[in-house]
Amino acid sequence: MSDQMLVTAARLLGDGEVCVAGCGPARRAARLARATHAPGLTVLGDDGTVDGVPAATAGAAEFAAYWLQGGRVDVGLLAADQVDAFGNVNTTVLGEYDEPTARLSGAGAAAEIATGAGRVVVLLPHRLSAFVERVDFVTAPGALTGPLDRAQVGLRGAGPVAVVTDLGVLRPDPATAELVLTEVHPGVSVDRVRAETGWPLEVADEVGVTAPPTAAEVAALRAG
Amino acid sequence: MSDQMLVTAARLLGDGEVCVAGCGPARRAARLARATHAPGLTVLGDDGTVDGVPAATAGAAEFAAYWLQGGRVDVGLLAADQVDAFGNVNTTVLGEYDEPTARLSGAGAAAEIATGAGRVVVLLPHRLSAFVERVDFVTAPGALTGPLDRAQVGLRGAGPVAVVTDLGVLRPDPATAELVLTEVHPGVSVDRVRAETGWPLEVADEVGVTAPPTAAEVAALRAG
Amino acid sequence: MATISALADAVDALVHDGAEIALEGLGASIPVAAAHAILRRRPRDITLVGTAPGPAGDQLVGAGCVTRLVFARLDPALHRIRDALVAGWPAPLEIEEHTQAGMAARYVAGASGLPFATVRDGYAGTDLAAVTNAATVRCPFTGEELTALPALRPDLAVVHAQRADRAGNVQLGGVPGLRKEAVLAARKALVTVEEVVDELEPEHGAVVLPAFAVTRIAVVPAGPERHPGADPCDDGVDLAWAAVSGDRNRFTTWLEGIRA
Amino acid sequence: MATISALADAVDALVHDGAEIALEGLGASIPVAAAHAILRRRPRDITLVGTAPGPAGDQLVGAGCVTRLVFARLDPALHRIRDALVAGWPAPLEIEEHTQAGMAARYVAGASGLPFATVRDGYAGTDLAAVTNAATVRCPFTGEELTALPALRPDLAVVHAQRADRAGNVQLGGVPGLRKEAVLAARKALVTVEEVVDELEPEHGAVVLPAFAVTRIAVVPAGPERHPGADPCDDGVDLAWAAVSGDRNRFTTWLEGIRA
Repeated sequence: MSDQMLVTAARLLGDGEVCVAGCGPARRAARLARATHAPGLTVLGDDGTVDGVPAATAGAAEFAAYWLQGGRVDVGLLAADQVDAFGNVNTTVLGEYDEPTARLSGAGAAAEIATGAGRVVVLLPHRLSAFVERVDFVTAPGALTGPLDRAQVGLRGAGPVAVVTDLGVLRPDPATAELVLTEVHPGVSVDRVRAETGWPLEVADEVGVTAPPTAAEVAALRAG
Repeated sequence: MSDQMLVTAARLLGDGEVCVAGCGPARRAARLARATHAPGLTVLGDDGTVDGVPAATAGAAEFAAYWLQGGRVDVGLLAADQVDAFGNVNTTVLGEYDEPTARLSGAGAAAEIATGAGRVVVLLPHRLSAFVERVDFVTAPGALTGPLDRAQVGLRGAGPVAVVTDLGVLRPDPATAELVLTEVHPGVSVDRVRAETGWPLEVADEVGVTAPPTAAEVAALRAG
Repeated sequence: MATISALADAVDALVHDGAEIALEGLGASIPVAAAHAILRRRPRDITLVGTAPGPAGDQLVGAGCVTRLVFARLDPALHRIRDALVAGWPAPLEIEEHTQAGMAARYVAGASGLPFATVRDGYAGTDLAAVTNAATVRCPFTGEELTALPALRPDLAVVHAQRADRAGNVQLGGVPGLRKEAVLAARKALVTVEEVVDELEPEHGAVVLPAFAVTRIAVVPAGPERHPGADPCDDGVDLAWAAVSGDRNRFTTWLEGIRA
Repeated sequence: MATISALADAVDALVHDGAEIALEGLGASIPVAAAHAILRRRPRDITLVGTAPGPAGDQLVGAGCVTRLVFARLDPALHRIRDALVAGWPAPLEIEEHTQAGMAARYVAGASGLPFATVRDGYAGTDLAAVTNAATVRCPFTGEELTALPALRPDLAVVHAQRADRAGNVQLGGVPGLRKEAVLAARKALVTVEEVVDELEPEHGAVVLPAFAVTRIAVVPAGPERHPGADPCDDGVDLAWAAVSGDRNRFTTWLEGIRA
């Protein structure tokens, strides 16, 4: 994962919030936030650990029931293998479920984070193979197929509010729930992002450019 | 509670068994068993404590779910305010529920012990006011109204296998589920028991006499 | 995220007329100081939820703060609650009675974001099922019928704990009871502690609530009756309270003293 | 009540063909030694239950002991499981896939003597609900529809723990995962420990299983890869295993070595 991607994700986490982050880039981004602008961020592992508070570590059952399903998590960071135009996340299979071309990691805690957390930030490298019009398998619900679907199915939480990649940031259009390119990382062109996206990508009227990692962020990443 | 009553109850607990005993005479009887013939008896409090194993103390929620409802308790000791011919226990009210003549302690954990534990031993002083044909309120199910009722309602566990009082021991007739006087304490007459029982009490063909407390039992009671 | 403040301030901020308030804790963990602070706040029309309400619940009922009591066990010493139930003094008291396992499951469901709890024991075959708030649910896999109970989601949970660290993580200590479940089921939580320490030391059976699950922490002196390691069957607290609770006049004088 | 015995004896006594066996534990708590002992026992037709089966589960599948796998997460290093799924080597593998929260709730229901668990998240709105064993249940109080999952009641749970005392009480230590829930859900439980001590010292987050909930305890040496305090995100164990797992021949040679 690029530093730019991690710092961009970290900046979406607020001081004083409770976030959940599985192992890997999600946890690195969360720890980076706490080491920089959000010292009061609580970082939960999906295994029930509380980052830096060994006394408060509970098991995965308590994490799932009391913290996530109980509505105590503000934001979840999800690493995805595949994402689609409505922010649905696939980490289960490529191809058909019964005869997959690739068997991925499965749901883990991603599905419950996608609806149990107040909002979700999705992390993945921006590649054409991973940015598809419709995911092969909905592991963790985004907007499903439109702006009203989550409510109709009875899902809580806002779902993915940002998809952070190594090229930029996509956010759902409130009217259509479809992902829109809102920011590119320094030096990345909109055309390059379009070329790596498997559907006709909507682009914001004014595409921002993310701030490069600060010296403090880089230092924290190296230390963390 | 008389020593005779406590030792009689304690002798019904087997070495290596798991028992649950609320505070009061039930806990004293259980501790007595562990101090004498049943050193391998596990004594659980209905609050989730494990007698003598502070490390294993859990909360009341885990006690209720994992140990009792989960089927890990062999025997429960219940202190009753009122008991009837079918071994049903009342600790809720005397008189009508909405306008009681006396408001008792309520169910506490008695109701779930009566069906969650493998078998139950009921403890109470033998008084006419407490030994009634039909309890005013079924707090903890005995045989309800006959030998098939527990199974019909879907209750697990054998229910009360003995009612131990300060006069003797009553046990359910396997055929009728009605309590039968099977033992009297030394010096107690069957007539006295009948006089303190509010229904026509069945008496075993051969009524045993409980052994008096041994020196070891008395010593353990004084120490405990 | 937990903030540490004076007890009276915490009670002012969190206790409101008409609120549903859970009080949990047994023996040395009864939230005595918090109950007294609530008495001084004089709330009205409280729904009090307490598996075994204990002296603290008895005091709130006796002071007329409570219109509805949800409970599983009334210890013999609680004469104020019985006086309200039987004689309507100082005011009638509505009750909703459950089993201890039922209360536990209801808190756990509330803490878990579920609308109901499923239990097997404690209602079927008893006379309680007919006089309380319970229903049935059928297992979609086995067809078995089980008892369903509505989740508890109190507006506020009030519990006592041994200590907190400066970040607001709370170590309960003592007999756990249902303190943790009540705090996690409640929308807000007030925890009294006896000390605030730099670092929590591990302790057998000591449940730790993370700071994000606690609203307010207030430090209170450890009363003479508090011995966290004491035999949970020691009913010394209750017996001492029974003498006050057993008499309306003594209670009224006691209450004036608390509120003075 | 727990008895302490040699690992091979415990496995002989508890592992049977056709059994449903739960393996839980992450990182330093993966029951590596027990998995090897089971490999030597060569059971057939096992249903393996593991939230994140890890190298231990991968080995049992690669050895052809497992016909059915119940899981929530397959780490990338587990090539033997993928080979069985995609190529049917060494034998086809049936799967039942769940979410982590679903597995947790299913164990909790089994441990609690209930036939089903109720969850809100993880199935509704996903494609998983249609391909796994899940149903719906309606709250009798609010009318809400929720997901119902069948309880897990494995024949045997196998977990690794830090230590036990001589009475057989087990202190899990390390990242809890779902070890406790699996042990309590299972009909029998085999726990490997690194030491047996006179008295358990308190430890933050260390869950203690009472002796009556454990069937057999076996002492195993702490492997070099075991660091209970290690970062739970450290995937060193998995990476080392990936090299063996990634190649059928290397795995076969490895398996022969384990069984020699």
